Amino acid sequence: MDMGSFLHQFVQQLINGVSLGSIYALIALGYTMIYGIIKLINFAHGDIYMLGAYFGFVATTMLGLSFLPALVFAMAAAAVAGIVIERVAYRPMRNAPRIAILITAIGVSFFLEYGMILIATPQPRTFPAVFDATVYNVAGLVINSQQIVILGSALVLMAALTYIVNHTKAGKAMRAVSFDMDAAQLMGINIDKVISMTFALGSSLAAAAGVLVSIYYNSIDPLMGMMPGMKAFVAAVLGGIGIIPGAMLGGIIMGVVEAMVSGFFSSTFRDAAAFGILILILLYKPSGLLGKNIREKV
Amino acid sequence: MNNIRKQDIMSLLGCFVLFAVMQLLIMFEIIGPFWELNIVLIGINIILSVSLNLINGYTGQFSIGHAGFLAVGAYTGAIITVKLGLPFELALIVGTLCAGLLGFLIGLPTLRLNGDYLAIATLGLGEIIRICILNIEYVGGASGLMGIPRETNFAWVFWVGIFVIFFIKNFINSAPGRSCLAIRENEIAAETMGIDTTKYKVMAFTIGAAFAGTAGVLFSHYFYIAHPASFTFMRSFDILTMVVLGGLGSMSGAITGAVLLTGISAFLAEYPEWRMVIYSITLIVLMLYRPQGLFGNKELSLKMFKLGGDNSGRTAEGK
Amino acid sequence: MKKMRKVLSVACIGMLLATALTGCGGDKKGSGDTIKIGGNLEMTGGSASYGKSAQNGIKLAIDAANAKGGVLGKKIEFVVADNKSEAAEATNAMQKLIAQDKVIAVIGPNLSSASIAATSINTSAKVLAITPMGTNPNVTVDKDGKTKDFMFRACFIDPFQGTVMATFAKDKINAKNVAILVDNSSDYAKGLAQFFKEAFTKGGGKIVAEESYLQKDTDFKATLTKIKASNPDMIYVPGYYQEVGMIVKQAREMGLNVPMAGGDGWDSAKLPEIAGKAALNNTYFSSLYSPDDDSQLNKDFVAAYQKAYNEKPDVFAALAYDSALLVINAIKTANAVDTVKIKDAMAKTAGFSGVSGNVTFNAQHNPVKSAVIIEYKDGAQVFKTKINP
Amino acid sequence: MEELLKVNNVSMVFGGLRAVSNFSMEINKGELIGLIGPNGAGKTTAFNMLTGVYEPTEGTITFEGNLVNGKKPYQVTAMGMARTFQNIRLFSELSVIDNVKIAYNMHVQYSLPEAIWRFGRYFNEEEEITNKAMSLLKIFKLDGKADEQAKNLPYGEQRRLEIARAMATQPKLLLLDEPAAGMNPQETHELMEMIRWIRDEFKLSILLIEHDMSLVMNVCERIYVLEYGFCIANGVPEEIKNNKRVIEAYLGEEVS
Repeated sequence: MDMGSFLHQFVQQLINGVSLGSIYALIALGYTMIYGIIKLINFAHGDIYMLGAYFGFVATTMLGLSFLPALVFAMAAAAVAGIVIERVAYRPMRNAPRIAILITAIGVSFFLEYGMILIATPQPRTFPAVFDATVYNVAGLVINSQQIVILGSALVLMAALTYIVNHTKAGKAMRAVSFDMDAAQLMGINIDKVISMTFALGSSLAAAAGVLVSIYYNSIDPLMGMMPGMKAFVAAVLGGIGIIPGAMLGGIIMGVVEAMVSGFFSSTFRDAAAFGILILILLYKPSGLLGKNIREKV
Repeated sequence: MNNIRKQDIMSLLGCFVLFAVMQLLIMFEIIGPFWELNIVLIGINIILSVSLNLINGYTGQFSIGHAGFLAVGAYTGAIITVKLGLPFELALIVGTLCAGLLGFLIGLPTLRLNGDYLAIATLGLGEIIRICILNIEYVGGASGLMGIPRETNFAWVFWVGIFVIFFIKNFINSAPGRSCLAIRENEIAAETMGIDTTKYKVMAFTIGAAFAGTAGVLFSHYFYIAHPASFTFMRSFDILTMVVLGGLGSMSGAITGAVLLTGISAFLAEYPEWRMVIYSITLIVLMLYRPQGLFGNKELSLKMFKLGGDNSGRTAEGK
Repeated sequence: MKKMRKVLSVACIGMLLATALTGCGGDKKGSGDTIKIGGNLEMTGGSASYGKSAQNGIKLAIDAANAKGGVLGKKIEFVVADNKSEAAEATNAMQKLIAQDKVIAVIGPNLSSASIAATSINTSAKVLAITPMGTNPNVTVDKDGKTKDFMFRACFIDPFQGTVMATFAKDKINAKNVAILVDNSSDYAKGLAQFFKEAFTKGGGKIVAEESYLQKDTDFKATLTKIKASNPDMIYVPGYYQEVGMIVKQAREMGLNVPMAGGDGWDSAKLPEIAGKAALNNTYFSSLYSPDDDSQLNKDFVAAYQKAYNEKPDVFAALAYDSALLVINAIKTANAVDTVKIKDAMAKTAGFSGVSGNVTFNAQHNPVKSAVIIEYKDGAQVFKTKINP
Repeated sequence: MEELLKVNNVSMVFGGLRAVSNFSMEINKGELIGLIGPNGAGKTTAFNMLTGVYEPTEGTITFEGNLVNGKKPYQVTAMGMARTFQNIRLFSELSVIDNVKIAYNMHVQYSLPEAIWRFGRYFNEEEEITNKAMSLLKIFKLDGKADEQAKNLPYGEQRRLEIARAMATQPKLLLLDEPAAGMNPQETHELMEMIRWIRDEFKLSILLIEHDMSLVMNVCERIYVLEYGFCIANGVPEEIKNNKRVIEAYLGEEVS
């Protein structure tokens, strides 16, 4: 491979990686937020993403909505689902050992996956193309307009989330709860409400990701959330879990690493490489790229 | 001290009786082949959950990569018997040692991490192991390693299981085991009490990984095949669920968890469509009502349960 | 409140134990007036969609047979056991069907690896099993080349299909440089790729790139970029339609407009929807079945399937349907509820017409069938050519 | 007098913050030393440097002539220093006696196979450990609660158990981090009596951190005073009591 074509390939892979990474980032945003507030690895988050995709499917095919209303519908429905899940499965366990809540989260994840299989059969469904994809061909480099939309949405949502968390009263309450739940409660913050809101926000983000990704890939099935959910969590940890820009950064890094490994090595080692990088980063910077090292006070 | 010896001998006798009864039931086909298969599966799962309990429950290190070590045992064992044509007993030993060695190599760097970070790192390592196996054509790659003879039977699983249970029980009731408990309770205090925390964490991790390897050898030599799809992170979750459901840090709990979940799964085979839904609801409900697991970190005591049970765990014996 | 919880949890556990125990005791004997056929299928796990289709197909065949009065004057009962898309669990499911449910024949599993693991059980119990889609040669033949007495398959084996497509690529597409993109998690796809490669290179062609992906992958752009750089004049993608759809779509977006080809895993009404009709132009696949096949048998099957499930059957449904028909036919021929006799009858099956074509079992228990090459034109399957073995 | 611990000009810098600056101290065999200072003066940081939790940024610490810098906490413990914590760190789910037995682990000789197969030295050593632990508990009046979970003990007993546990490592120097925190005057008084008694009975040295001055004045033979990371005074209680800078540092607090 000569230098020119190598460079050309490299840039194309970079584009592929960033576009894939923005999907991970989109899911990771909600993941990281929920973790930030209640320190729960919400394994069901990937399934909320799936749920969002199905809500979008219902909205576009059965209710005949166009893209934006369908997106809003899916986000709202997923927010409700998120609140219900938190209320039923996680809230009663707030003082339980964390590993027990984790098992509950795994249970919820199974329930959503196989409940959906029961309702919608395991067959994949095709998601209607609600807006057309234009393929731009710039100097031999291929970019799809949908890729740009996904990356743009991820950036916008990240910015919005950062604004909500840093500049609104609700965000202040969230940060307080995340910092010290008991103290926040003593200061008159209704932590139940804050946590519900976090789940609603996180779940609607996942749903937005679900709808966008379904439009992009065109196909949805009840187990579609398993792998992306896992990858998004890895991305969140990579960037520093609980940190919103960290989720974005982690997602993009994961995507680029996967694209580069697939492109210049072998796609079968793609996931191994992604996990390998995560472990290396954890060993050198245990709290993730943007995380602060917190030392237990002795 | 004679008391301890006496207790050990009594439990061992209990095991013999239990074994004889079960073996007779199987011989006279009162337990049919389907339940025999599930009893073997329960036995393998007990080895897995008890060994994971040593890492997660007793030492307090949150590991969810157990399926990786299971895979290493399954494959190395199969290489010994299928590829090299050596006896099954050797496969058991080599499979155990290989998984243990890998556990040691992985544990050394990663056990510096704690909590969720360790969890995600072990999860990743488990997947890396699986992906590597998937890419080794020598062991069949994605098609799996086939043609493995069925060497495992109830007797093997039973006695290996008893061996593992006794091993871990005695470990926990010794100075190194108590060091592990101390690390779980308070790592900083443990270190200031003169405990080399890294050493004992790695020790527990290695032992746990090694026994997962043992389970792997038994597994692949019962089901004729070692296939990468059997060792995904979902399998790790399964094992973790057994341990947590039974009660972290409880031997009786780990055993009960394995029996219960394998049993539920076998029973629900009647209702394939609903199986996972019922399973997941059961999981959620049990966790909601017993977040500390069925046993908490307590043990069944000899007084409560005379036959075969052993009062392993945290309490000082033989006073 | 606390007490209430305790009581509830104890009750919950008790109930579970009780149900587990009753399950333990209940050995259901096959009652006199029904015949039980088992389905060892992928109801959960990564391949749940294949199992579901197969279940639908088998149910249809059995309901039809029962409507005509069953077989040997008895109604057929269909029992499904879930193999969780996994080899060890398939063994477990097989054991359950044979030991607990006392079935006299088993259909499934679909996955080759699961079939290979599970067949040891039905062989030692002397009950036949037929896999609708287990295409790996080792499913019916052991490692010493001996045919496994009680294992059959309804599909054709990898070598045949791979070879057929290699011939077609060379002669009809005039391909010289082919890139292969294989589903690395499926031994079916890997088998196809291997035999395609062997036949194609023997015929003087060149494989310019060999790449792989895993089931449930969704983004293939990185790999496709790499393939594009190798300048192939055809891409062979043996795999299942869900991923293939996305691969075709993304390949066309990347400007890879060369012909693409695959195997019977492509056969689904969903493929044009996922890939897009335009993108799917200039693609071909080898199959033994096409829902648009104009035989009366197939037309009836497609109509009945659509009526029952409100969707077009895919290849899993069709082959499972055929498997069920083959089993019922073997029972009829054997004229006895005797598993060994049924197996013998099955092995002698010749010229049996199913929706996927005529079936005659050879000595390795593989059906000798002709293959068809189908082209996608504006989303519709167009019969291209028929190739006999 | 024989020198046990020598701290030579150590400093600890966290980022831009100098938590401890140029701190020096000596402890001789059998001495009972106090380290006092207002909240945030760097007492616990100094303690953490001594016990290997932090490595000093500058300066050296030697214990019986051996360098402590760079040693891990468990190695420091093996050298003969044991400590308690300001916020109690017991092995709370374990029984009282197991808490103490764990501290003896350092001295266990039997090997892993002996433990697993229960032969050789296992039984004798286990018995010895149990006996030793029981007699230690007796000294600290905890023998009646040997089988209770540590977390179920009342606060004062938890403090005592922590000291007992530290004693089980058989230290030459015992470091106590605010042992009287949260105790009432009666309990504090008993504790002080006990500390003095331990020193005499086990013939070891004790370093005591406190911010309650009155308490330190009564038991300690020499006292170091920290403020903002600097050692502003050291000497016998009488000198400290009348030191102007110390009085200023504790302004508003009662100096008796």
